[in-house]
Amino acid sequence: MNILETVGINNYIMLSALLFCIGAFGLLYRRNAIIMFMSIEIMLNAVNLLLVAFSSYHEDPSGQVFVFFTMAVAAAEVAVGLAILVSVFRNIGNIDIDNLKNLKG
Amino acid sequence: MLLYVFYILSAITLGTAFLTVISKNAIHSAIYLVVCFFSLAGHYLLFNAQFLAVVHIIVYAGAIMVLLLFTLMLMNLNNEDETSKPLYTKFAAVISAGLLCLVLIAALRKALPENIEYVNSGTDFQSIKVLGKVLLNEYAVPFEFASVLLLVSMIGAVLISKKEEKI
Amino acid sequence: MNISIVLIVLLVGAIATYVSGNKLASKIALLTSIAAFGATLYALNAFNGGENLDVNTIWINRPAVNFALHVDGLSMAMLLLTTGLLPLIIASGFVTKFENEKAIYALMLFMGFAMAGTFLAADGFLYYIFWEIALIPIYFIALKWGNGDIEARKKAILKFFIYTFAGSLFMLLAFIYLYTKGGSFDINKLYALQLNSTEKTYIFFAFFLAYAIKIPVVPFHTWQANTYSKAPGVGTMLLSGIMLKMGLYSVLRWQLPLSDSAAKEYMPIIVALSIAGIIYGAVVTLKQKNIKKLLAYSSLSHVGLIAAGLYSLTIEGFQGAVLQMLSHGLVIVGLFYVVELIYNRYHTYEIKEMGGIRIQDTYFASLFMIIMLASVALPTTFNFIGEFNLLYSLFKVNMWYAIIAGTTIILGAFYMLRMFQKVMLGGETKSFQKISKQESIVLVIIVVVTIFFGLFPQPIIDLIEPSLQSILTQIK
Amino acid sequence: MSTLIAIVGIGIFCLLAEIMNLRKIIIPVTIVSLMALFGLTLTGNLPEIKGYESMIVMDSYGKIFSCLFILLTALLVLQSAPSYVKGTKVSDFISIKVFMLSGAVAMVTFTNMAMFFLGIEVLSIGLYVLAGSDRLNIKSNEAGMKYFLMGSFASGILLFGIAMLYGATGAFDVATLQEASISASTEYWFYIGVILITIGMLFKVAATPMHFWAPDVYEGSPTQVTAMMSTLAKVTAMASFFKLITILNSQMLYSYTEVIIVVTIATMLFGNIMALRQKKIKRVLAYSGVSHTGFMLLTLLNINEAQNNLLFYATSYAIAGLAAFSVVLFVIKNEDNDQIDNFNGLAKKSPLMAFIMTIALLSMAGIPILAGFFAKFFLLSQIITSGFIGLAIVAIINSMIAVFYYFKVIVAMYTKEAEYEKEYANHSEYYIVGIVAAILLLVIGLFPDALMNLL
Amino acid sequence: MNTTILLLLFAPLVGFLINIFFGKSLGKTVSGVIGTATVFISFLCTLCLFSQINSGAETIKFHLADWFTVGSIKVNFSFLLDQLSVLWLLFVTGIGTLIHLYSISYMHDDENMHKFFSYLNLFVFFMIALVAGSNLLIMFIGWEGVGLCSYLLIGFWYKNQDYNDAAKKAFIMNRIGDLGFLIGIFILGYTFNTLEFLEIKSLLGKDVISPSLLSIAALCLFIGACGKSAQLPLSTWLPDAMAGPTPVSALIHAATMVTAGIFMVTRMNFLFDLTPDVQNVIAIVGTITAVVAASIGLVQNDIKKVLAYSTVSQLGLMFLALGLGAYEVAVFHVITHAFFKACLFLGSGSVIHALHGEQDMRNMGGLRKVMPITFWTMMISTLAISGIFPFSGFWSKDEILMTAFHANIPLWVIGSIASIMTAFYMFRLMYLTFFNDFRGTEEQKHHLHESPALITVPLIILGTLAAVGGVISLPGNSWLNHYMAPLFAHKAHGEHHLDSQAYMLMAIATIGALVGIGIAYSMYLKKKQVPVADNEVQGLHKVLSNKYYLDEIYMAIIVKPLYAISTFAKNFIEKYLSKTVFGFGSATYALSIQGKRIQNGNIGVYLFAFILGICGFLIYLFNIRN
Repeated sequence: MNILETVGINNYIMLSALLFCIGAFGLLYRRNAIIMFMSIEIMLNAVNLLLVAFSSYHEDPSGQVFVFFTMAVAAAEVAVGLAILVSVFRNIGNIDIDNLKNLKG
Repeated sequence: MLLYVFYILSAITLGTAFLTVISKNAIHSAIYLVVCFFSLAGHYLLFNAQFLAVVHIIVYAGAIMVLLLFTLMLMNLNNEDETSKPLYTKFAAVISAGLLCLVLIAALRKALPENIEYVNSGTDFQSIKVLGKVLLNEYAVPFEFASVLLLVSMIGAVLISKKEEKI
Repeated sequence: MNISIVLIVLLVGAIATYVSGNKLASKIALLTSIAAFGATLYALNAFNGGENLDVNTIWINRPAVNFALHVDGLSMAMLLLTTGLLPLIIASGFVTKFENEKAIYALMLFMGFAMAGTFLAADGFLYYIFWEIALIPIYFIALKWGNGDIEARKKAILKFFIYTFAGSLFMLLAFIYLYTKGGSFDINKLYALQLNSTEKTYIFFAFFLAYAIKIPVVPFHTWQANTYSKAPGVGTMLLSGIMLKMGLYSVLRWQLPLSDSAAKEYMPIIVALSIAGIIYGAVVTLKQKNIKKLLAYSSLSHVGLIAAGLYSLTIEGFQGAVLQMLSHGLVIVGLFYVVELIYNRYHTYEIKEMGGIRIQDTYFASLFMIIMLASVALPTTFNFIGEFNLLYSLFKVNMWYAIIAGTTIILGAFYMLRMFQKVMLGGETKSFQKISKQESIVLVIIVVVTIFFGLFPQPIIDLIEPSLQSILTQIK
Repeated sequence: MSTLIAIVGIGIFCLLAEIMNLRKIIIPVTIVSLMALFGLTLTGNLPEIKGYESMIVMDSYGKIFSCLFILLTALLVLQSAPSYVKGTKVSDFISIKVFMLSGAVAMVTFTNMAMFFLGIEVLSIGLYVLAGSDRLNIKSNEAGMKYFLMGSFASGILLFGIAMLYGATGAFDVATLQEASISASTEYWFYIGVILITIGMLFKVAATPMHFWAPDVYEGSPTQVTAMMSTLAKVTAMASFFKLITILNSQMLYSYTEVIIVVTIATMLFGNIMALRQKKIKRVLAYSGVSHTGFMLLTLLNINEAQNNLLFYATSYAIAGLAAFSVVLFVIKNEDNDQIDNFNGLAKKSPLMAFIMTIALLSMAGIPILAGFFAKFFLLSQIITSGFIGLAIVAIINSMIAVFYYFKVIVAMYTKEAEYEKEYANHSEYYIVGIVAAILLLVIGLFPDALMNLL
Repeated sequence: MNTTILLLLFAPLVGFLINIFFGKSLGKTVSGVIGTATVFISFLCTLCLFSQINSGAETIKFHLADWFTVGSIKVNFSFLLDQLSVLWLLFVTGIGTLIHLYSISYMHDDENMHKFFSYLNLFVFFMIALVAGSNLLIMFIGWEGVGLCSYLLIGFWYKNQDYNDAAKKAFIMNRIGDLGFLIGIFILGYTFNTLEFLEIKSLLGKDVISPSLLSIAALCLFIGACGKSAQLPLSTWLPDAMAGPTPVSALIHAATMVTAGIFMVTRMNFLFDLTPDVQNVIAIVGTITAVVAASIGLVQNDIKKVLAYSTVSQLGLMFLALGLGAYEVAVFHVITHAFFKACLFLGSGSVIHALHGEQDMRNMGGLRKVMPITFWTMMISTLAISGIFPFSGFWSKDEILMTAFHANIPLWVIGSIASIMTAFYMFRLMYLTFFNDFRGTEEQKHHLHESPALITVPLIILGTLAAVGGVISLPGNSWLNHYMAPLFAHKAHGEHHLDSQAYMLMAIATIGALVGIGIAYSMYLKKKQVPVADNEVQGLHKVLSNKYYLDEIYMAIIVKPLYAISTFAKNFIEKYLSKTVFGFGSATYALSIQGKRIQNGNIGVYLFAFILGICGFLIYLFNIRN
């Protein structure tokens, strides 16, 4: 018994596409850096979901293996991102991206 | 039955994800995001990918979210201090994200056949045993290389945070 | 013995000049240029003796580019012009005190090297490279040692650079296109290429753009006057004396043979355009207040005539064009040198601030007058031979062309005499220190050469005629 | 494989050296070993480790580009030495750079998308870190932040694309994907994956409309990092983009070609036009980098014949960039101010440096005999051969525009007078890198065959 | 023989070179002597050649060197010494010698005397080349060369910018003619593939050539002649050219250079004979010029200007003769004109010399007694030019009018009017200058004196020639016609029988001249009128004294518009052309500003563009396309 038999791969693709778009929306909509990070996490998770679904669909383990790498990447990104965030915070006292407009033109 | 579970879970996933990005309070966002991650783990369980589900919980809910929350607390950012933006930027964000969504889904709908045939052959492809074998045989190089990635991010995080000392 | 010796002399000389330091630079540069001229004469001798001076070695395999230099009468004549004028230009630099002399003289020699290469290259790609690198030194010469307000100068020179660069890029495009068709840049293979008339038209205009800007043909001349007036004397001489001729030479060597049918088809239009340039240049010259600009526009008028002769596709036109290139090169260098001499004393290029020079230095005035008269093509000067040929070629195409183009002898006399009168004649207004013997050498050489070839032009005609005939056969 | 291991080994050595208090030897050893590695890889004398062909294959394309990256990294490390040698973080910086090199190598030698993805992430994360590495400088923070946010977003899209590919084929390995790309029965969503990957890569190479990050990040990052971004990172991204397109889209749809053409034109124009009015040298170089990206994207129109051209262009561009940045580092020292005015009067103070800068800029502008001219020439002949004459004309117009801003710097060096006594960062490293790069530009220009025949 | 020719050709050139390079150190007198001697050598050589030719020797063709080739045309430095050229050379070098001699004294006060002589020598050299050249291009060398010398000598006192203007004007108006000449050369060269006179002559007989092309060629050559010989509409330079020293006016602008046009037409007679249309044009232009110039001459007050207009007028008469095909008549008049006009100019020079540069006749008068030699020689010449029997002018002018009478009565009438006017203004000149009382300043009066021998000797010689010059071509027994007969294809026109009609015409001419003299006598001698000041003249008089406003008209319709166009082109076209070309540059530059506004540092905008880019990709590739 497999979920794909009932639900179908299409629905999962749509689901992860929607989730991805919500992440993108968050990135556009918010200027709070932490929430933007979260949006990025949402996007990565959408991809993970997609990978898992495809892995099931193809009955192939490499998709799930790839999810581990994605997780590693997500973790690494968050670590670096937060480090940058912290130094931004130390310099300007908040984490509103709109304050970062020195570089332009 | 499973279909309903899927719909409920999907609703939770999307709903909490959406709440995450629109919550004014960052702490709330984080909480919603945790819920979102759990619902995703539920999806993984639906796929019978128990190992992945567990790892997912551990890494995302356990590690990443804790890191985020920790940072939030550290900076004392739990209250709203995001400057209010002009309406048009929000409008632009909604429009463009909506457009992206529309276009992406339209493209996918166009690309995907109405019903994709799925045949369950019953082979084991996602037990820990199989995953372990694949990960450490076929994917050994990327596995090791991921360590380089983590090393870089670790050094990087330290590099940015550490105070420079002149010698 | 092959012709690359001239290039080597110039290049090595340029490096040696730079290395030798500011004190020796000018002398080494002069020596080098004279050596290059000597080498050219030697080569000329060998060439007349029937020796083959060509060089052809593989340079790049993919694309197939050869380091190919070919010597025929035409390129020999242009080489003579280049290496002949170079010592004069360098010597004329002596009247000015440059800062960082080693650099400017090295750049001048380097430019001579590039220009000589342009005249010799028998491989499209190599030719293009020489053509393009000739721009760099003149850019720096004009930029660094030019005169006038720095901001205005920068603009003018950059305009010049981008403009000419733009034109030549289209030429590069044409070359690449030809290469994709023929698989070689070798000039003979390119000549042998079978193209349809549409392709030829495009190639014709791609080349035309490059050359029309370089020559310049109206209305592509807007860079010229400003650049001439901003560049230092030596730069102006290099530009007008030799560099303009690169464009004209290239029309003959590359554009016309490669796009013969288009050349024939568009001949009336292009000739008309060139003639319009003659008249326009002359008319604009009349009211110029700055003597360098005046000479620039007069040059525009003169090269318009040369271009018209080239595009007329007649042997007289070709012959006249080459002769006129040589003579115009000499004379315009002389005129700009005169301007430089006056500038050194008066520190101005404004005509209205000059005058009464003849009364103070009749020797100088006489030399100037002869050069001025040569530039209006008085018979027995070299210029007359060229102009006669050119007008005759236009006449062969259409009598009205000759009549309209012929007004240049009237208008030319008009603006030149007017300029001469305002600059040199009249009562004494400002004191003018007489020119020294050394300063006059350049002028004397120019005068002597101009008159000599005005009386005995046949050796040069004999030198260039066979190559021009073969080009004409290629076109026909 | 062995190259990759060796690089990672060098990176780890840097970390260990710090622990063993051998800080002083880190840079020399790194450079020497990288140069050794360069030689070994180029000559193929490195013992090959078998058995991992499903993840990494050192084919000639990968080998040559890896060599280029190694060379660039060695020079970049040398160039950045003066900035790091005084601090305690030298091992961190150098090791990150070396690890980034490993990511770069992975990006051109991968045979599995996992390897590619990890490689690009190693490179990107390294760059995020380096961009924000000047932690007390708000500009650096901003650069790191912007780069990070946009880069992560691009990674997400890239990843989504990879997932779509996986969905369509059920595999990550290049051979299957390549087969799928030319097979008629491939699921249509495969192409959605291709497009999303294209978009992700367009971001990494900074092509319009995904280029906006580049000028800001280039400007804000510490200069030695900007040098790395504009040379190594850009070239790597371009090489791996090219490789991806070879794999995924070797039989390109016509509409895809059209899109690439539009992007190319937009990128060239945008980069050049924006560069016109810049007052800061780093932004000028950033925008010029954008326009060069446009040129390099032209290679995608003929993936079957263009890899030489890409190699040539990438090499000449990267080396010219190195030369230019050596001078920039020399001139602006550690100051926060990178206005072009700083170059005023350089020709008098340091003719050599001015000369190097001139060579670099002339090469970028495509003036003959320098390498950049041949790079443009090869590209132009390639696109003319395939019939895109209009595109060639656009490229030419762009070359013209480019002259304008390159010459602005040259003019500043040669004609203007410095307004105040300026101190330059008189480090021999800058001279060495600048001279080496300038000589390379000249040598490549004189013997373009040597480079063209490598592939 | 060759030596003689070489000497003839190059003696003046040698003189030029010596004077230009060493003149200053040689001193004034020596350089003057050298200048005179070299021309005299040429004269002697010419005499030698003349004696040969006159005794029936073959035409001499002398090939000096090859010059160059134009396509298939070979152009050589070669010279043709036949009846025409030798005759011409004879009076060119002869009068040249006299004027050189005269100049030694006349120019003695000028610091640049050696230059003056070198220019004069150069002029003689070019004149010889013009006359002796055997092809059109050698003639063209001389043609432009004499133009150059004329330029140099008119502007000899170059401190005065008015003189320089006059010099420039002369050169440029000559160049207009030169263009015509050049086009004519092109047509002939193109048609015949040669520029040699003799070859063209022989080919003209053989080949069938389109008459219209020949007409154009002839017309173009005539335009050239117009420029050089100051015919309408290119006549205005000659009066201005009086700015030069008086010997120059005598030599160049009266006796020799300005007759080059007549020489050229005579030289090309075989061409003009075939183009009757052009001949008509020549005759008409010549006649109109004659009467227009004469009418202007009526009211001039500058002594040299009167002579200048008289020259133009006489040249017009010569062209009338040419247009009627009476080449030998024209030549005859050229020769007599050379004698008496040179004499008149030199005489006026003597007067000016005596008055220290005063040229306005209103300030002269009564000089007859102080300057008897000058007076008498000038009087003889005046009688000659007025056509009083038996002076030389009578014979030559009479022949022209007689020819005109036979060919075309209106032309004869107009020509006669012109000669009546000539008589009037010449006597006006004489009366105003030499009769009545002196009207100048006391200072001038005090210094009045007869000129030295070096000035008077040439005057006497020329005066004598002016008196008796007519003998070379007396009606019915013309040595000249006989001498020149080989040159012309047809029977000479001038061989009129001395029938009653001829006598009647002579009588009419003489009466006309006497009428003119009479009017002048009554106005200026009897009533002692003095011309009013320039600003008081009115009506027709004003038109005449303003030379029919020709200069002003040229200024208004040619020079001013040209300047206006030039200014317009310089200030407007150039600017906007530049702006247009660089509009592209400015446009991109302007775009750059817009671009900078997008790149505003806001990451939202960047992401926005990013996502729009993605959407664009997807829409383009998936939703619109298949």
